[in-house]
Amino acid sequence: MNSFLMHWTFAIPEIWVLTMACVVLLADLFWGDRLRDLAAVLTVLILIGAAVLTIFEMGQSGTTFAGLFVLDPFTNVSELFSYLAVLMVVLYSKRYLMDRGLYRGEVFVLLLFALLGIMVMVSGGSLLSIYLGLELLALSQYALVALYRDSVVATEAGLKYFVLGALASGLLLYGMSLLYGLTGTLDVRDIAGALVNVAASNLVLVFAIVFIVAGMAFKLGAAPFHMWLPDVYQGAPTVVTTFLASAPKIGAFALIIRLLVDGGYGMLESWQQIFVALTLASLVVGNVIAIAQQNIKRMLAYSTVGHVGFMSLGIVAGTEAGLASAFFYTVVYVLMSLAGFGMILLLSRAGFEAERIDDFKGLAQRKPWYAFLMLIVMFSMAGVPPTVGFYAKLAVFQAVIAAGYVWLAVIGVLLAVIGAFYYLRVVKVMYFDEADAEMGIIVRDDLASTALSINSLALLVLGILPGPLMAFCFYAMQGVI
Amino acid sequence: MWAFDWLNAFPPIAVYLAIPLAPLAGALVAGFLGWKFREQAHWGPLIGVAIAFYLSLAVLWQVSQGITFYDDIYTWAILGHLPVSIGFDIDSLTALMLVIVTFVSLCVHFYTIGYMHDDPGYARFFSYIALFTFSMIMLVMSNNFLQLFFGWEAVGLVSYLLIGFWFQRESANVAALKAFIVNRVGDFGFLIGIAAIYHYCGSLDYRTVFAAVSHLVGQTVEIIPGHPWNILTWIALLLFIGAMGKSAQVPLHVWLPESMEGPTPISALIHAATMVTAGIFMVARMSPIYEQSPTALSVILLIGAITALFMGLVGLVQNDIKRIIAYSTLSQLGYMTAALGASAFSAAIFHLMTHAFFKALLFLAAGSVIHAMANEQDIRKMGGLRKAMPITYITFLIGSLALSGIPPFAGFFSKDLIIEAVGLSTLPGADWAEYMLVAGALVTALYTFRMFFLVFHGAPRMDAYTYVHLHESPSVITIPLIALALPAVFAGWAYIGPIGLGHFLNSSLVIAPQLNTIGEISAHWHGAWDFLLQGLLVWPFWLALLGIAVAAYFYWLYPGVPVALTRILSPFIWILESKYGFDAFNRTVLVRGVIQFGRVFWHMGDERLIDGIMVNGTAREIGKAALSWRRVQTGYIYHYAFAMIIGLILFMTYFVVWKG
Amino acid sequence: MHSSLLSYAIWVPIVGGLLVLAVGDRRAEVARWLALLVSIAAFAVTIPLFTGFDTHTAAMQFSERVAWIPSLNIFYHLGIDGISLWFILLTSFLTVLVVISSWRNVKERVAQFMAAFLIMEGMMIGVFCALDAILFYVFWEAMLIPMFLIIGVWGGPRRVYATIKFFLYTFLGSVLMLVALLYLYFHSGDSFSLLVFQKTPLGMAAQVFIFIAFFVAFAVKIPMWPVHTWLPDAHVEAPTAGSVMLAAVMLKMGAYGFLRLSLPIVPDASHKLAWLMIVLSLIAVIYVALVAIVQEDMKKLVAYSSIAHMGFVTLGFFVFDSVAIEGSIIQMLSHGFISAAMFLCVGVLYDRMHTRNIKAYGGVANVMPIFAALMMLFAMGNVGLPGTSGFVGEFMVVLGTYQVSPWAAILAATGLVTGASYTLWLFKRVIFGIIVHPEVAALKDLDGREILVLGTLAAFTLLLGLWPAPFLDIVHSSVQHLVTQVSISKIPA
Amino acid sequence: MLPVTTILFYVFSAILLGSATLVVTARNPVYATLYLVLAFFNAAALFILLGAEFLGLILILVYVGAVMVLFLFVVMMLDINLARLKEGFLSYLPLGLAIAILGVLELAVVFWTSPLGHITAPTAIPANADNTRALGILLYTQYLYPFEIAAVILLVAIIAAIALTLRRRTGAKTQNIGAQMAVRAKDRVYLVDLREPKS
Amino acid sequence: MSAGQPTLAAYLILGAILFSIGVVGIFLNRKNVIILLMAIELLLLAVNINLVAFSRYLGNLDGQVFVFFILTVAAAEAAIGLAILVVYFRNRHSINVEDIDELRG
Repeated sequence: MNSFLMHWTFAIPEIWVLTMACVVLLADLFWGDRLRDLAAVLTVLILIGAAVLTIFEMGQSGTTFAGLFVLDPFTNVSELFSYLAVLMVVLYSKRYLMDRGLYRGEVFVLLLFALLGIMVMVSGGSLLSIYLGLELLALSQYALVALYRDSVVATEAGLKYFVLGALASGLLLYGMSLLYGLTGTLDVRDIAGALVNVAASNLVLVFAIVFIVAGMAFKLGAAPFHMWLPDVYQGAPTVVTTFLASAPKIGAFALIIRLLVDGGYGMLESWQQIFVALTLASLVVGNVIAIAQQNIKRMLAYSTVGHVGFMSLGIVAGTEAGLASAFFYTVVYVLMSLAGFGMILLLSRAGFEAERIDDFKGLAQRKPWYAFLMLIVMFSMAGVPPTVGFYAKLAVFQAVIAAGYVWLAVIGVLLAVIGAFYYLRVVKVMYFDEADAEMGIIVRDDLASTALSINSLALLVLGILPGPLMAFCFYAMQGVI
Repeated sequence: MWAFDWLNAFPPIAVYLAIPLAPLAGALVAGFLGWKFREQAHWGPLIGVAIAFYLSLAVLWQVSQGITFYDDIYTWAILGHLPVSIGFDIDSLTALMLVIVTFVSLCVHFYTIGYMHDDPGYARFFSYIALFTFSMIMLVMSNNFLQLFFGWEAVGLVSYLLIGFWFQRESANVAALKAFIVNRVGDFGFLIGIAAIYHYCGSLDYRTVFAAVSHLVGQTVEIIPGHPWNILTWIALLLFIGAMGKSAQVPLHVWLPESMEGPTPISALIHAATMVTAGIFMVARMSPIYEQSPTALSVILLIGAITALFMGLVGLVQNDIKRIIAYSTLSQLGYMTAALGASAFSAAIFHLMTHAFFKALLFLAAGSVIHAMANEQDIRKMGGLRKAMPITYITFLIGSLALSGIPPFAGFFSKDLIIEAVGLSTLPGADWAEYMLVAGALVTALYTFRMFFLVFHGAPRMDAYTYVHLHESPSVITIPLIALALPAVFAGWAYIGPIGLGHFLNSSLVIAPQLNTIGEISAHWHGAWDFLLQGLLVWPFWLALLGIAVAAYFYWLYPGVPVALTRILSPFIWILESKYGFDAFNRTVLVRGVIQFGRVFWHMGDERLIDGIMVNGTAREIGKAALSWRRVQTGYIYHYAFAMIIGLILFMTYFVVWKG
Repeated sequence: MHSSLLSYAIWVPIVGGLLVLAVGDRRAEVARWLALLVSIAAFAVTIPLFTGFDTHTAAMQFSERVAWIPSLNIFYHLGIDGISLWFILLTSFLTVLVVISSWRNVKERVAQFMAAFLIMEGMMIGVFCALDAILFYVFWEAMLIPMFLIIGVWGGPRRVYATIKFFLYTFLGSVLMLVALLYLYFHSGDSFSLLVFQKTPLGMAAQVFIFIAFFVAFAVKIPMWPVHTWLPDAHVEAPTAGSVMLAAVMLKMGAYGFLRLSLPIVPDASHKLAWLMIVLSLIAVIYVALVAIVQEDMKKLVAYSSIAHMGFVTLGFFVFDSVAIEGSIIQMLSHGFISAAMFLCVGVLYDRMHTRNIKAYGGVANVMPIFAALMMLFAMGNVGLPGTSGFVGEFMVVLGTYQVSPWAAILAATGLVTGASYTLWLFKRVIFGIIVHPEVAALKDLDGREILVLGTLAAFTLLLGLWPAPFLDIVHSSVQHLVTQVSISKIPA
Repeated sequence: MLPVTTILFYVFSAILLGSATLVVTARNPVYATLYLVLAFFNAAALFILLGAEFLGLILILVYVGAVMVLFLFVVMMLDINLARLKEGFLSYLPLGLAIAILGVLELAVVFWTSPLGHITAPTAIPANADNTRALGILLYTQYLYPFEIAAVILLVAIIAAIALTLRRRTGAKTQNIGAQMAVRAKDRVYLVDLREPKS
Repeated sequence: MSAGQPTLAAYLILGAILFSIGVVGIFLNRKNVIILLMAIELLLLAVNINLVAFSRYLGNLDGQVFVFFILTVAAAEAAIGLAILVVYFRNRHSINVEDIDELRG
């Protein structure tokens, strides 16, 4: 009896976040008007608490809730990075949200629920829990994007995101249904077991993989399933964009680990090929179209597509090292985009979004420190050492070359060069151009700017000493295959 | 000898080292301190060169006593496995060259004190010529090819600096540039030659190389596939290209006439007496190599003869006093080269020596004239200077007679010896060479005395102011003239035996028995007097006399005749005045060609092709792609959805095709 | 005690540079002095490398090896041999000069400027002593950032184009090298050690692939024809100090890469493709020299002349002869002095006249005799006159090349003529002649600081030319070792 | 003779597909909603044919009863300009249909040829089987965890819907009952002397 | 009861066609966003038919449980979707699909 509740303690971080999210909801309802910072402060505390709880359970592994919940190093590590990402978003958000009248409890509650969705995804042991986690995340994201409801672009972004996201989860679900039909189970590990008896050439199974990967590709933002991404990144309030570009990528990566690796590793050959195509398309589309952008959020969105392409290189490799490098890439990407969008947040103010690239003109003269930070971020994104972005690329290239895809690596590096151009353009605008006289950039040195400094400098410090972070990510992937 | 005995107290190496270092020290003193003590700037170089001269005499004496030297001073570097040193090879050839160089140099130094006294670059000038003396000494004392090349290039540098000494003058700058670059063309061959020597002999040391040469005899190399060349011919010709550049042989002679843009002492020292003879010296020094290659000798012989005759012809139509002497230098260098080709190395060196004296004399005398004429160099505007400048007149006459090969002046002995040797040569083309050299004797006398008569005789053609101010030069100028006039008179008579016939020099030379023209002359040698008398019976002497007579007739007695003659001979004169078109060819084809190629490479290659199409073109295409691809992102949901579905269906179709 | 000298050499300038950065642009004078102090300290820590160097071994000296990124088996592995030593010294030495030479003529963002140079110095030294492929690559790439900023921030009017071109060009080159390094990793038993790479057997196809990847990286950096067009642009727009470092050190990295990576790691491919390298080198020597002749911008001319000189360097490598390779190394060292000096000379004029157009000058010797004399020396070095450092390398390369191919030697030796042409023609037009432009008449001769900088370089130019033995002694063993390595086939039987 | 269930299957399927087609082609969204309701009814019937009575009923109760009504609310609340909506989509039709048909064909062929597709005999359902009960047991034991998550999802939906749509318009006039109750006469009326003041 | 059922393939093909209709509805509909939302419902319905059919033919209730959750999620999704739609309509006074193109390029 009750065997499904054995080891329920594995889920304590999830339970904590869920409970506390409700607490925030209520607390904000009662005291939100008087204590303006209440929700934000509580959120920070919750995240710290969750981190502590997660750290406590590190080293354990196993399943609970009848296999719907999996605890392994990947769960722990991904959750920790997700907390970190949300924490940074919260730290950056205050000024921006206040200027736009969005500094309300719902934002933080929705962020926490989205985080919960990510946690459910990364710990999902069954198609069902993965799907529900995904939807929890997605629904929270839709709401967050559209939350700035007086903004035409934000609501438009929300609408697009919603419709296409629903289509994508439809595809994913369709694939899941086929997978279920072929194996008769929803449990990922059982599916892996059952697949042994199904020929890898079974086209139904291949189609299942195709549909599932298509759904994933949407969440990741891989071309040609990426088209929502620039619009949504640009349209969403920058705080939400910052969030979209960070923690959910870890969730999306978890989809790959849980569905394709834990479940569908027997179908490696098939999904590898799909990912080759996705990688190529993403690299080309992301890196090339970004050149033509004037809006920095949109440019970073395309750059995200490009980054997804690079990250997928590790997935294409399909080996443990490859997945680990892809995970490392994801984590690094999260750190970089947090810093990048964080900078936009920091520079924007009421009535000024700081989202045109030209808004950064002459930053090096006005605020050399922030220009320097942005410089680090840009070079890191471009993958130039000694920033951590380089090691991310290094790791995935290493993996993909090990897997024998030298040609793919060559294409990858060439597109990295093209990509470097638009990052350089930002640096150019900051350092080489004169500031427009009337556009004063105001930066307040507060908690957010300190956090941003730490965030950006971390890219440099981790670039000089990338060992521990990489080891941590590799640890997460131990025995995943 | 008593005067040198005290030197025995020092190790020989110290003495040898002091020879180059004394002028170098002088150069440094003048260079670094000269700007402060301008009036005294000449002392350092003068003393330095004087010491060098004195020590050179000592060395010559020692060598004549059989004391030679061959050793390294310091290891310059070990190139891979190849040690290369700076070292000295002191033998008769070196010793003789040292004396010639330091003697002329000393005279020129002395002369310069007066000649350049008012020039703002006084100290700089002294520094340069002392530096030149140092370089030239290093060149002749060298015991290996690297050091030879060092000196070779260093004298070129100083030559460049001195031709362009008056750097405000555009023509001087152009001339300097031209001199350097043309010399570089020669050096280019020289360098390849050195590389070839290293390749085949494995060393750059003279003795090792000469020892290795015997193993190379008869071996061939295919530089152009299918055409086996004798290795030694190949090497010899490469080295000779260097000599052609430095010694101004056709077609690399073009720089020498223009080098007259430099101050006159330089023309005397560098562009007549010493530097330009470096090529002659080098070939003589390399006689062990050249003697193994009759083909190379043949080429040298012909080039020398061509230079001797045709450059002399150009001298006929020149009007600039220095240029006439310059063309005469070219011509005389041609004689020396021809002598080398005829294996008459000692004769070449002998002519080198006599030429050094009388040509330096002529230049310095010309300088004296120019000085008196307030820097006028056009002989058409001179005339009748004899009375105003007696010493200059006499010395100039001596120089002219020596140059024309009139006995018993020095030039007669050396030139006749050369013509005789060439006549004895059995190499292909030797007969043609002989005809040209003999004809050259007439031409030489003609242009020399044309100049002589136009300058010193006839009616004065200068403006009145200049005429009134004509004067003899001061003694700092005339003393060197006299000092040089003496050997110009006596050196031929005195030294044809030891030097011209190689009795003294033979220890430094290698001559193949079948090519030994000088040996043949030596066999019938009955002393200088006999040689002189023999000389009166052959063509060259009479031709020279004829030349002098014609010159006197045309330019002294009946100055109207040449004007009429010019009209008749105008096509011929046009060819001579355009100097056979070498300059025009260089200017329009080579220089313009190089610049055109440079422009095409730059604008078409670099800018359009590489930058325009490849680099910026790629960037532009990517940019265009970005602009057009972004239009795919229409903003319409249905397009986005469509893209997703297309992707999905493509994947499905791919797998259906691939697996089905 | 020698154990961490190399680390000091790398990190002293970098940390010092950060300190200078921290001083801030507002306290420019403090920043200048601190930068000078740091650069001298950084130079000082490299001197023991020279004094303690053992010339009798080709093994790596002063080695350091610490695990750096264990997940990818990457080590912080440093060490130098005779080939690297000179470049380290050159770098640290020139940085001092660069700091001094920029003392007054950089007025904006002084701290950032100085810091950029110091940080770049550390990275460049890092390249020369890294023995781990990834460490090498990291320094190699990281260096682009300060240079990018130096050209972009303190550069001329077209600096943006120039600096982005510079960055992307070199970046494009290096990424392929990264692929090759990663490929090697999997064929060398999961190691990134360059020393292990050198022992890894490789098939011909793989070698050719790796060679081409390396080639692109190094050829761009050197730069070789036809990937050279970034260099004139970069030089023209860069501030003087930037040009100096670019020409004197950064170009050497490409050449160093050939020596450290291409030749020993893929010897068979090097042999197989040597003809191509020789052809490209000769094109650099001939074609680029012709282009240099017709330049009207002084800096551009010197830049093209750099390319032509580097053509000798690459030519020397690919004849696989110890004389030629040593010659190439000496040529690089010499080019380090001479091109630095030439750019400084152009900078001296530019500081006074604010134009680099040759036509704007003429007759400078009348008003700046000391400058004219020094520049004459450097011009002669550039021409390759014996007695200056420029001669030694060219001479050795021609000597070595002739061993392999007389024709290559002949074509290379045309550099003697063309080099003289463009250098002396430039000199004639700028320095000689009468003063045509009144601005020239107002020029002031060198001040003490400039004389110090140029004089030091002049001393080295002469020293290396008159007595190259001590310079060559350092490299013999290492070059011998290299020649042996490159002569042994690595194709598995 | 076809079995009854097969006939029913085809009938319901045909209506389902027909109404689904009408949903996406209808010009008037109200009609579309109603066709969707019809489609759901048929789907529910098919569920019941497959022995999933509980789901069939839920589909009708929850979907038709709640979700579709919500749709209708929104459709009618929004002032949609029908005239503009009449513009057709015919120009894109051929390509779109071709793609769709290709996809369907691929799927159909694969299903048809797959061994999976030939399971003609479903496993027997025990006579006393209670679909609802069985589902219930599963939901509250094995699927407790997703059940909770689903609850959270609904909570998010509530929060989101409210946060997005609930707005207190600044210009809106609403009753403030407390204020009405607390009002006094003098707050309502006060007398103003309108006569011209005599200066 | 067990006899005479249509084959599983028939259900799957039904699901496939229904799914395609949903998809076509999304990318062919140029006019009305609400219809897009309905097309999404069709997609989910297709998946549900698949799952129920599998569940029945495999004799395994997991599929039906999944359907249960999908219905729940779909309801929540519809709520949020309609909410966003309403918000958007308030801003733009249109739900014409072709008007939703503020963000592009």
